[in-house]
Amino acid sequence: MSAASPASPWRGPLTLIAKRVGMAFVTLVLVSAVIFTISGLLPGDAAQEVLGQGATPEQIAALRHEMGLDRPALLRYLEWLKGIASGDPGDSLVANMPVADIISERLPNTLVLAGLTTLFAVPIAFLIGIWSAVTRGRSADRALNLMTLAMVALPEFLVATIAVLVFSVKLLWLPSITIVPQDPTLGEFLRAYAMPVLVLGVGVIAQLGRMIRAAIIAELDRPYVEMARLKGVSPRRLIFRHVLPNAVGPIVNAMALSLSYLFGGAIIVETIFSYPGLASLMVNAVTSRDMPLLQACAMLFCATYLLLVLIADTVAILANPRLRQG
Amino acid sequence: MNVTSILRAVRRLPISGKVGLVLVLFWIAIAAIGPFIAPYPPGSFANEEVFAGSSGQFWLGSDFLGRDVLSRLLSGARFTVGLSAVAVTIAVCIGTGFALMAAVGPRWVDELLSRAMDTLISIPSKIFALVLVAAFGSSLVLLTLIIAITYVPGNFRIARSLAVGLVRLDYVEVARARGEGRLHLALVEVLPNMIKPLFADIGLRFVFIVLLLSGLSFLGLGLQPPDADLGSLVRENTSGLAEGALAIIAPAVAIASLTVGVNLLIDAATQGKAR
Amino acid sequence: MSASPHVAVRNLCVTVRTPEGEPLRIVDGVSFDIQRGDVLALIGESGSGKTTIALALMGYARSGAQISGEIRVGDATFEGSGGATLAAQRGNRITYVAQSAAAAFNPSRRVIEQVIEPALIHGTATAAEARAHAVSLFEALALPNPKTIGSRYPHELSGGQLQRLMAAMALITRPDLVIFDEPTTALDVTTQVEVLQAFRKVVREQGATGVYVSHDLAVVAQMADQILVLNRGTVREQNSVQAVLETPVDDYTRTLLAAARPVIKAATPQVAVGEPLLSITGVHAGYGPIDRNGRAAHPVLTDVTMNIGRGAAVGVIGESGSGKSTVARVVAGLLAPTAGTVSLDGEPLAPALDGRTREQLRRIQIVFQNADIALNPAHSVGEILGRVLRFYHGTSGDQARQGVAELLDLIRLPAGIADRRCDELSGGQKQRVNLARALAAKPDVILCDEVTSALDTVVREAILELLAELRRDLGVAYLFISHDIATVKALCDEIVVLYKGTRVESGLRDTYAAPPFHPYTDLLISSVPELRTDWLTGVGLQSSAPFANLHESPDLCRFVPRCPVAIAGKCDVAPPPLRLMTAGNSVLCHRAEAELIRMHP
Amino acid sequence: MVDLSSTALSRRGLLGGLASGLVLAPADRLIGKPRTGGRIRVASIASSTADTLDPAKGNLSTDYLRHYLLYSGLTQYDSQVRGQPALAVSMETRDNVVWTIKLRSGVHFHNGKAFGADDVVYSLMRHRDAAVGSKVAAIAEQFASARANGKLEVELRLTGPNPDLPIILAAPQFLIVENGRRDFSVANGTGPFVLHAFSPGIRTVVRRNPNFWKPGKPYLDEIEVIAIPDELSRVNALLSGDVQMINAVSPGSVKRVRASSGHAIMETKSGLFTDLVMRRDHPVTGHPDFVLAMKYLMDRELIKRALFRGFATIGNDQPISPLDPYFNPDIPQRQFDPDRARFLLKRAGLLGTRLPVYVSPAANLSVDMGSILQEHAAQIGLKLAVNRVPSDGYWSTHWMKHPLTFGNVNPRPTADMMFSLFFQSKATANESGWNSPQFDKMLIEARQATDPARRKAIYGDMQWLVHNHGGVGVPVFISLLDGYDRRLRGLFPIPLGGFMGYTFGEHVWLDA
Repeated sequence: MSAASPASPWRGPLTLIAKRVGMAFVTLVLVSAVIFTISGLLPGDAAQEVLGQGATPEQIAALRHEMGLDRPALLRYLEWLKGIASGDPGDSLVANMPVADIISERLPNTLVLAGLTTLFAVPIAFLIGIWSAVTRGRSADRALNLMTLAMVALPEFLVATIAVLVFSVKLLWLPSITIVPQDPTLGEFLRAYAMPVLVLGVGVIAQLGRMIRAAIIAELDRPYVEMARLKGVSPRRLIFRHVLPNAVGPIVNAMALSLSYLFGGAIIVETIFSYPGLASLMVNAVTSRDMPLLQACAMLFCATYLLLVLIADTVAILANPRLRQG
Repeated sequence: MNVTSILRAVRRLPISGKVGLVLVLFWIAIAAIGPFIAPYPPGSFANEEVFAGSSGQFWLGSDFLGRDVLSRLLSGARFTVGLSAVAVTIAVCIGTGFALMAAVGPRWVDELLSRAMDTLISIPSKIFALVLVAAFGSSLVLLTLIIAITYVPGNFRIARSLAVGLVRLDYVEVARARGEGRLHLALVEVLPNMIKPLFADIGLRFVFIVLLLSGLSFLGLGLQPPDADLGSLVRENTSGLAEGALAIIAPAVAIASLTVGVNLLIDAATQGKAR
Repeated sequence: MSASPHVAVRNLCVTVRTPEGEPLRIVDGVSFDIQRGDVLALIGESGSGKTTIALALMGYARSGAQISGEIRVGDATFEGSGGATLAAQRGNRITYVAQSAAAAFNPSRRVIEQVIEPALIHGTATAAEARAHAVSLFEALALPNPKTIGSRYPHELSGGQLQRLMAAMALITRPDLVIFDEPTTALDVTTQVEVLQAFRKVVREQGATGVYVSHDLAVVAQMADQILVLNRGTVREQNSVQAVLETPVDDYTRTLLAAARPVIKAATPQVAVGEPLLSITGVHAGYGPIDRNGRAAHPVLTDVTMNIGRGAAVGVIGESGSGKSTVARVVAGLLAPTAGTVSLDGEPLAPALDGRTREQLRRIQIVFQNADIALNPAHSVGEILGRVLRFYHGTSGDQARQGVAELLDLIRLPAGIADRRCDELSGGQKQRVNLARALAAKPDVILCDEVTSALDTVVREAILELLAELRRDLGVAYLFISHDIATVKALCDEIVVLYKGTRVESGLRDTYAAPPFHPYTDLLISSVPELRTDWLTGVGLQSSAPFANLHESPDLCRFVPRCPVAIAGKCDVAPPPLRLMTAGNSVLCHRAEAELIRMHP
Repeated sequence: MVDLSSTALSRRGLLGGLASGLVLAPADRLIGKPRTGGRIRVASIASSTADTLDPAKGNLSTDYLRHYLLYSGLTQYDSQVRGQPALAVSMETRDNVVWTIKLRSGVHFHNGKAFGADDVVYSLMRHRDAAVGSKVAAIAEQFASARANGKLEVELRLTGPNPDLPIILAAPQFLIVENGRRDFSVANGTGPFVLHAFSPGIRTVVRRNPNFWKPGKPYLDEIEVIAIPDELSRVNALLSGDVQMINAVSPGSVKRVRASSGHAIMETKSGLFTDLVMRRDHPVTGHPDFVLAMKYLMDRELIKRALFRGFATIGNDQPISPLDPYFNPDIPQRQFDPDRARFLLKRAGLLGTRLPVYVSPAANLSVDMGSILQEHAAQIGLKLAVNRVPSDGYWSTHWMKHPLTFGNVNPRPTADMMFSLFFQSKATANESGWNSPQFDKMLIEARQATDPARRKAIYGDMQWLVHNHGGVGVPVFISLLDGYDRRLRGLFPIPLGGFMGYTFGEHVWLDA
């Protein structure tokens, strides 16, 4: 029982994490293969999309040759894979720009939106989750439950549209599209982001709040909580000092999923608020058949997801002395 | 099992659960009989006026083309409920099937499936569905399959963790020691004990599918017109939102009541289990 | 003050609501007093309400339960105001030691923080004072490395250590009343002795009033002054310990006492003749990946050998971690041994399930400890038993129904139970069904893995009775695995003692009545509490182990670090020989028979 | 001698060119004096990573908008879609083949370089270089050669007669770039605004060009162009004051915009149409009775009323809109007549036929038109299955590739372009695969005719031919709807597109 491992205390978690990183790379390669295969099934190609309605077959053929689309798909995939391995995702077929440049222009936007939404939603989700858990089964819990349910149950585009109509069009409080001025003041900055953050936040708060509630309730049923109560621990100290450290695992996991949704799944919000983020960039890449860009976006989303899950796992491991010490 | 035990279970539900049950039953009934009680064919241009308000002839007014909103709602509910139900069934069959394979099969099967599912889950679901619809088209069957595939990984994750937990239990060990095959272990010993927690997952996934479907409709990738699911009804009538047209409010309320209803029922049912 | 009792309970009732919403009294009209400095034991089976009463003394009821009646502890009452409520005294004047310390310690916080937390939140001491006090308590409780043990996390400590740390936590505020809730139930007997001794010492030193909740009369006899016998929420008998043990007045108390003294169930010990039915030869087994030398990463069993004759009952005894359950798993084919063989009727069995025929599988059946997880809750009793009949015997339809009825009759359950699901059955009924499933195969040998451990004493008695009967009537052999030597002695003709995966002793039951024993067997036997109040005082704690710091090695005797009689230059360098004693038992020890007899206290 | 629409150019006397926009704009819009200053933001419908600063590659309305802000052309459109002088002060020809183009002097590019004949020769001829990837390469094929006569005169020789050249050269792709310019990561034009910031797919910011060759213009200090693809969001952005002008307002939103006191709608009647394309090479859709039946089955009134809320002009199954000077008003209007359609189908034995009809958001409102057609067809026993496909890939994989698809034809400045692009037998975009030697002959004849009346007569007959025999159904011509902030002044419609044919930048000012 009292087996203090003679090896370094970090060996356990490090091997665990190293294994996860290895699996993440396998997953990344699989994702690229899946995306490449599916994109091969898309009708039309970049040459046709660039030239549009009035193109002649000769023009298309010429452009196709120029873009290198006339070479075998497998060859293109392997070349792309080689490029990615050396850190170069290639050039966009459509924009005549390096994919890296296009993405680096959008990436900060997505990060800012996701970051702000996280800052806004996570504390509220915690508040709701904790409040709901400690009043389990009572009227406050029921009311919160109904509220989060309604928040989960409404389609995002409806929430967004209603919010715009109310806050932007009727009340003229907030802008209906998200345009951040150059060198904004804090007020301008927050005002610009208020609407998309609100709309994205609704879903995240509801989802995460419910997860937090469930995670806390699972802990509340454990004997050490009763023991803490019998020690005379106050409810606040019980939650923050005793329960939360043990509920960290499932909570960070839920947070990782929410964050990865914010990173790549904000397509509807990006569309409605005309916000140039990565999700609409990827949709753009699909519609223009810009394969290098599409691949890069998919890689980025996948890598982010895996990274977030990895971080969540690491946090869970570090929060759990048993796992931490191997 | 039998009628009385069902009735007893119903009586045990809290109020919210009963409300949920009523909503769910209502929408199932609408999905079943809706098209037969619709006053007009869903595609007919019955009203000269577009976005008309409620009237004796058109209970829920008319839509952006002057079609009867009630009739379209009744047929839309069938698509939403039906498609989501079929998609969730497919997703759960595949996801849970894979999960059972991973749980009772050799380790490499588990590794392989887990990697594959990680791959699918790491692509944002709406974009994944969008690519698939762009690649394969959006007929009713394809749309159902695409949505189902999109939700396989989520179900797999949950079902796998359930199944892996159950496989270690003594009663499965006993069956194994008896010499039972893997199929028996999976289907007879493990699966029946996953049903309750899976039911909760199925319900949530159903809601997500309804929402994904309406999201896809928003992005113009939904059902083929003149068919429309509830989400498409909201989407195609958005221009009436500012004037508060029933044509958009009615389907929006329909979606909300369906998803909230399902959630309430599940919540009540799973909480009952915990007690 | 001295005239009035420290604790006074009058007409205590605790009510819960059934799932149907009807009120149900789980404690009904209980009254008692405890004098200052006395320890009162609450004794009863599960469902007797003993823990509920103990918790009510802290003004605490588990979710959904309602407390009524009068409770006074010191100056505080249940319905008092301000600091005078029981709830306000929790963790301060009234403290609690939970049944499973492993679960009751917060896994993510260091032990010391948790131990001194009551003192800090109630402001009875500064952090530094509390730490110093904690260290002195650790010393008093005979914990190793008292200065540093607190900086460890719960998972790094053994169950016995945690239980003592929890006692330290309960004593850190110098309370007036300490409630011990089955504090040793989850421990191995050898550990239990140490913990009990530590508890008794500090309770006496502190002069605290105590409530000791237990199902085990022998344990209670060591700890308590008064005993309150409970059954289904009502008081059956209250008296001094001596009086309850020697002159019980209530029938129920008598039943409890009878069950606590198991009698030998086996009709006639059968000595194995000729070829054994099942033989386990030189088995090594373990978990995790197997290295180049064919050794598992986490070896569990080392060179285990035993034989089971036709119709014989062989007991395997050992503490947790001894590998006794692994023996059953290897025999059943659930775990392939890394070396050694298991033979049935002289015919070697394939190591894993895949290689065994259905007939071989049928002849060996396994029964697990916990019927709650050993029976599939999704199936009815009839389905569970019917499946075995169909699987091995191809019986179906009416014949199968008939077969199920016969099986239920065999285990003394009504035939109507076939349609019920397992979660509608009581613990004892479940264990019977668990057994019936094995019987349905008509096996030659049943591997019973701790089948009575999770049961109340009275129920345990009945199950042992049934097992003995079945053996007599059906001629089935048992490999009976248990941590409780009394249970094993009651059922088995032959007993094998396992320590850390090695067989340290084996012999017929009678050889365990008197020395020579292996030192570990000796410790096991002497650790079993006896139904007399002075037992704990009498048992000499052999704490002096000359090689306590020796690292365990698979080549040496595994017991050396704990062995009080280890020989320098022998036990710490060479593997022990297997010695055959005159009584017929064989012992794995460097000490000779005469030495072993002499060393027995 | 010269074509009607180019007369303005041939009369040198009129060409001050200083304020041609002002002169040509309807008077009522001009109340109040133009004011300099202010910045606005406008939202167009689409932008993507394919956004470009190279006029030759301009493909989407947002590109046109951007390019007209940054560059000037030799000519520019007026409200009648005539080619007015711009960087060219005159264009003269005797035979519609060899054109002498005199250039404006004193014009400078944004980088200070003087504008001259070399720039024009380069800008025109580069479209013939495949590596440029010009969108108008097909049109530029008729540029046989271009030669600079001194610094301010260019002689352009065509491969055949084309009286419409001044109109053609006003197209956004033919805007003038600097001689030898290949790098379009920056924009160096002679247009009213100078590029300030540009991120493809995100935004373009331009600032007033103080050295613009039209003195006093432009008025605004800064214009930011963004795209809001979602119509509802676009209208909301206008109403919430986040943008000051938007295009492609859906007819359903007009009521909302008009309800706002600060906003107005500008309707631009145009030649834009969405048409049902029936392929000749398919036995069913190639059957004359089927084609006619489908034309009768179009409920033009319903489409105009329900889909366009009246913001459309009923079409008559031929591509020349009533706005066009060559429009033939004598062709009787085809009415919605399901009985006749049923009769025709029955006669052809095609009742009960099952056919998919491909629709896509790519073709303006074709999804709803398809639904309407499908509903009416169902009532007379023709089973059309609406097959909606995504916008992307529609033009390359579906349009014209199935028997029944919907097309979407943007306004063209001349009848010749419309006919030769979409109806000539050999045209790539001959939607229905129509093959009429008579029609092809008339097209050449009209091009060679120097008498405007004669051309009008020929174009009129060609409209008859398409109306009766063509394989496309043109239900309505669609009005373009722009929404704008009422403080924005100087707007007037130019029928080639929203945002005043995308050239609004130099014309408008912001009232304080």
